[in-house]
Amino acid sequence: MKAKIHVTLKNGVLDVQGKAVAAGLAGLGFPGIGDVRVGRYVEIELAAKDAAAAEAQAKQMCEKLLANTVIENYRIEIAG
Amino acid sequence: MKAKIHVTLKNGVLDVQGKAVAAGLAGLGFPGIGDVRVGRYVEIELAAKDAAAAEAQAKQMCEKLLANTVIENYRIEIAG
Amino acid sequence: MKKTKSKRKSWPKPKDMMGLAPAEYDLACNILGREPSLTEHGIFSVMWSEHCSYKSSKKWLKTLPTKAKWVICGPGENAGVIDIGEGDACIFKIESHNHPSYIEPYQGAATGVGGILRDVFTMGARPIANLNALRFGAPSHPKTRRLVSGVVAGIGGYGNCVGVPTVAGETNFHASYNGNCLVNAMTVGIARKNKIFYSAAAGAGNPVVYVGAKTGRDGIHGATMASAEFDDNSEEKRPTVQVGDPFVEKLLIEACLELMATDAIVAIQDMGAAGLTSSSVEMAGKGGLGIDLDLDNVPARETGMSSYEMMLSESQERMLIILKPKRIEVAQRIFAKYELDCATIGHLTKTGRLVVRKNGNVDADMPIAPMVQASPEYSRPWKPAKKRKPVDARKLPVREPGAALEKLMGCPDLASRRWIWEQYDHLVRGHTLQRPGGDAAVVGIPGRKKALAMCVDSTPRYVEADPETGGAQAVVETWRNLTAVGATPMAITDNMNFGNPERPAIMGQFVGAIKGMRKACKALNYPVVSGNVSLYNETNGQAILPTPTIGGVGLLKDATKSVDLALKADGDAIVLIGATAGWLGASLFLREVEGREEGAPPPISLGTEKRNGDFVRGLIAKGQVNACHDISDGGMLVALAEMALAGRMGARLELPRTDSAYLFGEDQARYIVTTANAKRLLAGAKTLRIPATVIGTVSRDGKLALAGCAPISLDKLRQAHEGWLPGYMSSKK
Amino acid sequence: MKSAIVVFPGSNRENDAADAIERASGKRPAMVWHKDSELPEGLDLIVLPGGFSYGDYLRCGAMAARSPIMREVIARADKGTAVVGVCNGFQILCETGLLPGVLLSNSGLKFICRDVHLKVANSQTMFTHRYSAGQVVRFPVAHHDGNYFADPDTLKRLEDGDQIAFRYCTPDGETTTEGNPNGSIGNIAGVFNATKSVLGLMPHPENATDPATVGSLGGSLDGKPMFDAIVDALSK
Ligand SMILES: Nc1ncnc2c1ncn2[C@@H]1O[C@H](COP(=O)(O)OP(=O)(O)O)[C@@H](O)[C@H]1O
Ligand SMILES: [Mg+2]
Repeated sequence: MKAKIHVTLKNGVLDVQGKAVAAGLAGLGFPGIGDVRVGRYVEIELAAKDAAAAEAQAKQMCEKLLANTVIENYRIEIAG
Repeated sequence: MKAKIHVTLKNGVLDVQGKAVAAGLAGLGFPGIGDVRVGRYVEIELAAKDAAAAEAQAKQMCEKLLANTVIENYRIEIAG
Repeated sequence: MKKTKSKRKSWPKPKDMMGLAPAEYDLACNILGREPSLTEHGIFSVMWSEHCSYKSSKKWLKTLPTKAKWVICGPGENAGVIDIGEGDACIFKIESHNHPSYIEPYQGAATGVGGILRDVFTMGARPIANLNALRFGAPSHPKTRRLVSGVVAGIGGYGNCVGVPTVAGETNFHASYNGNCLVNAMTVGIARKNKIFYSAAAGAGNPVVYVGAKTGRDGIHGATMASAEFDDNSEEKRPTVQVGDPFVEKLLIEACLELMATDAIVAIQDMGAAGLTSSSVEMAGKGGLGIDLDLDNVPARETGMSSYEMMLSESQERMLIILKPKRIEVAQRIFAKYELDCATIGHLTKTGRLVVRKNGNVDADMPIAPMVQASPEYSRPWKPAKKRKPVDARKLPVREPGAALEKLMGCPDLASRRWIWEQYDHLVRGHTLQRPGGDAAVVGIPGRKKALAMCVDSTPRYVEADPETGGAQAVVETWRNLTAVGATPMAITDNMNFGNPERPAIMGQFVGAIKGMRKACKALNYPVVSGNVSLYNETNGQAILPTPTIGGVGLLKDATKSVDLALKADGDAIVLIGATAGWLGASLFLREVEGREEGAPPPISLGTEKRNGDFVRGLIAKGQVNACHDISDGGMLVALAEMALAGRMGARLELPRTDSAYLFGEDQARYIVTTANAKRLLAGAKTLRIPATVIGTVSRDGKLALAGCAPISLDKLRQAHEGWLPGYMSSKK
Repeated sequence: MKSAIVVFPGSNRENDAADAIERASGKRPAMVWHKDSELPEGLDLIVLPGGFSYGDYLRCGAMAARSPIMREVIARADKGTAVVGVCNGFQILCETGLLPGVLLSNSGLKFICRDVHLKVANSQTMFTHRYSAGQVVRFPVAHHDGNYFADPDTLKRLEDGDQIAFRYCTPDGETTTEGNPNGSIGNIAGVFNATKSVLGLMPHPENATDPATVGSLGGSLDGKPMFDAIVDALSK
């Protein structure tokens, strides 16, 4: 079972990387660049027996390590 | 229009972060952790007129800045 | 080798030759008495690659002086070792990672740092400092900015994480590097003299132990890539890029040093270029033994790797150790502590053969000595460079000194490198006594009064103009930079970066540079203890400027007796030491201000160098000078401006001449010092017949005042000097 | 004073910290490897040193913060044992929640190593009582992720509780953008916990304690009063 996890900054937290990427893209001549947000994407192979168990485990992983919930949100998808 | 971009390491390229995260999760007592891969997730607001134009633009952005195509792959989704 | 009938039955297709020349393939067949298996063919091809075999350069490298009373180990081991007193040794080496850095600047540069660190700690040293010498294409070239930013980030990313300070370096720009940047990395370490580890295997039956990171399919054929010329398609050769893990390297350093403190190790060698192949062949070869490897026991990161891939993989952060058989548990305990792999993958034999087994098959079985001995050594034809005429300075237009100085101080080759060194942790470990920005970095040794000084230098435009003079000058410049901080120069490591040696003109540059280096090393009693050669630095037939990078190491017996270049006390006399004729050939002034790259480089008199340098070092040791700076790129006025900017002090100058040749000429063997007692200094110089002239006094006003010229504002000079690199890096095109 | 330095895989300024403590107290701290899940008894001071614990992969300090030894550190801190986290140690303290806020990437997205100026914001603590209020000191920084961030409520709490230790400033003591090397909110370079027994800071006072490193190209001794203050406060 595979968990696909997106970790993104909460609204209101300065996204230093996003800002730099936006500036970089504008500098390369791309027109009309709006907001840019940069986050992490983590894929984990899990030995869970079903999707629900996998999801529960992935949630714990996010809470305990993968996300800093003071500033970050996370979103989990489970793929067969 | 919004481009959602996943940038991940090519197969076979050593994923130092993924390795460290796998060890960290195992250390926290999570059982049965398999392969872990860590990548970047980028969301960009674009002023493109349609999905095809947005995709073309996002592709160029990946090639020129967002991905290091020597060692990374990228995947683009366009959302209204 | 005796001529025998060829054992070759057929030719592989050219694309399958893996870089072996037809004659070399023939030789391989004869050594084996049959055609090689795929794995054997791969092993021959990397062992005989330019990178591993030094086939074009060996003949000439042998002519370099490598001995002195204080040399413990010269070239031939992983790094050079010198005696620095009190039972301490200094171990150091430089290495190139040019081609990988051009293809993937961040990882290429990072793994370059990782590789040179391993060369040094493999011998038992605790790395205490890193240096780097960088050459990039013209600033206006579309690739340059990304290369600079990637390479600098990679060097910092690796060195900062492993906790070794990056304390000095040099950086140049020139169009000849447009298609071929140079990244040379140097590491300096310290060890106890009686605890140095070598690579020669001993004791048939002893276990061969693999430690460190797992093996993946990284950089297969990296060693042959490093010996191949580039063409426009080389960015296609992507899978050979290796990724470094400085975190694992840090653990590997600690684990190896901990193991070295026990008595478990017989021999140890890092897995560098050509990975498991070169480490096992070299260790067994040096010990006159054979080695049996069972690749099923190699810790692998990927599944289904073949023997060929495992033997050629250049995965990073791995070492090969011959252990005493009863000490395997000691190693296992230490590597487990650091969560690193530690696996017995074979043993030494008396057969003299390399045997590689996997899945119950023997994939290679080849005699080591014949392979090593028959490794080709070419005597490549070479053509001396055409002599250039000196430049007649009298025919140059008259220039306003202030404007010319401002232009020079802000030109790409002289502008401040602060943007670079601030991305390097140059302070970690807490013993950086002189930071980047001076002539040489000074790094203290824990618990000792003494310190080491270190620097890297080369002036490729001189080498191009006259290889022999340029080769000598590169050696001499490091010697001068070490001297300028008060250190006694001890020994050098060299990194020979050149174009395609199969072209006689390029080979002529190489030969000339070596000849010059040899003379300089001999005259200064300043031997070569380690080095590295990088050839085929060409793209589409366009070679780089010949670049023999020299890394110098010097000793300060008393670290408190060092000076830096900053002007300090109001009223101090400024003294120019050495003779100034006004040599503008191949100078930076000529290139940057007059737009001309021509002329013979300044001649070198090794006797004068030694005399002047020894004199200056003596002054520093006796505490007679407050600041010292050698004169190099840009000449006297540039050196003085650098001293003024560093000290935030001005100067009132009274010069015998104010023409460009006098102010910006690059005559060698010169220093500027400041002193509170000029009389004593001049008298001392006079007895030794060393030219010394008071050229002005240090002042508090923020300018350089030259009699008869408009005053030069330090603020303006600082803007030009500090502004160029950050400005260039942040601009979009 | 009995002190210990916790060494994580990837720590690299543990000896720098030990040297500074030894210079101030005459006694070398114990080095505790992260896998030793116990700290020595009777500790007065625990130091989390600079470096790249676990490679700084994922987020700086995240994995070290969750290692077993940190449970011990938190327990001791809760009982009032003094804790200092420098650079990576500060990041770890924030990740554990012993200190509020987080450290994001430097606004320039580059590693920065150079001397910076700091204004002492609270000189009434065991760590800072050898400085005067508003004093400007010079320490080096060496980090890639030192951009301090906290939400407005937390910031207010920090201000109201005198929990800000140091702020980045210009050589003249102006806490402006010009004096801010990494984009930290409010120019914050270091903070205390509510009881002032835990200090975290990005700059390296330990690298500003050795006279041999002071010269025209940089270096300072301004970190020494901090270690003297700690020894003062904790010596029985
Ligand atoms: N790539 C680099 N990394 C670190 N320091 C560098 C680098 N390039 C230049 N420097 C530093 O900048 C200063 C000036 O360099 P350089 O002009 O080559 O000195 P010199 O003329 O004395 O050889 C030196 O202190 C040198 O160590
Ligand atoms: Mg110099």
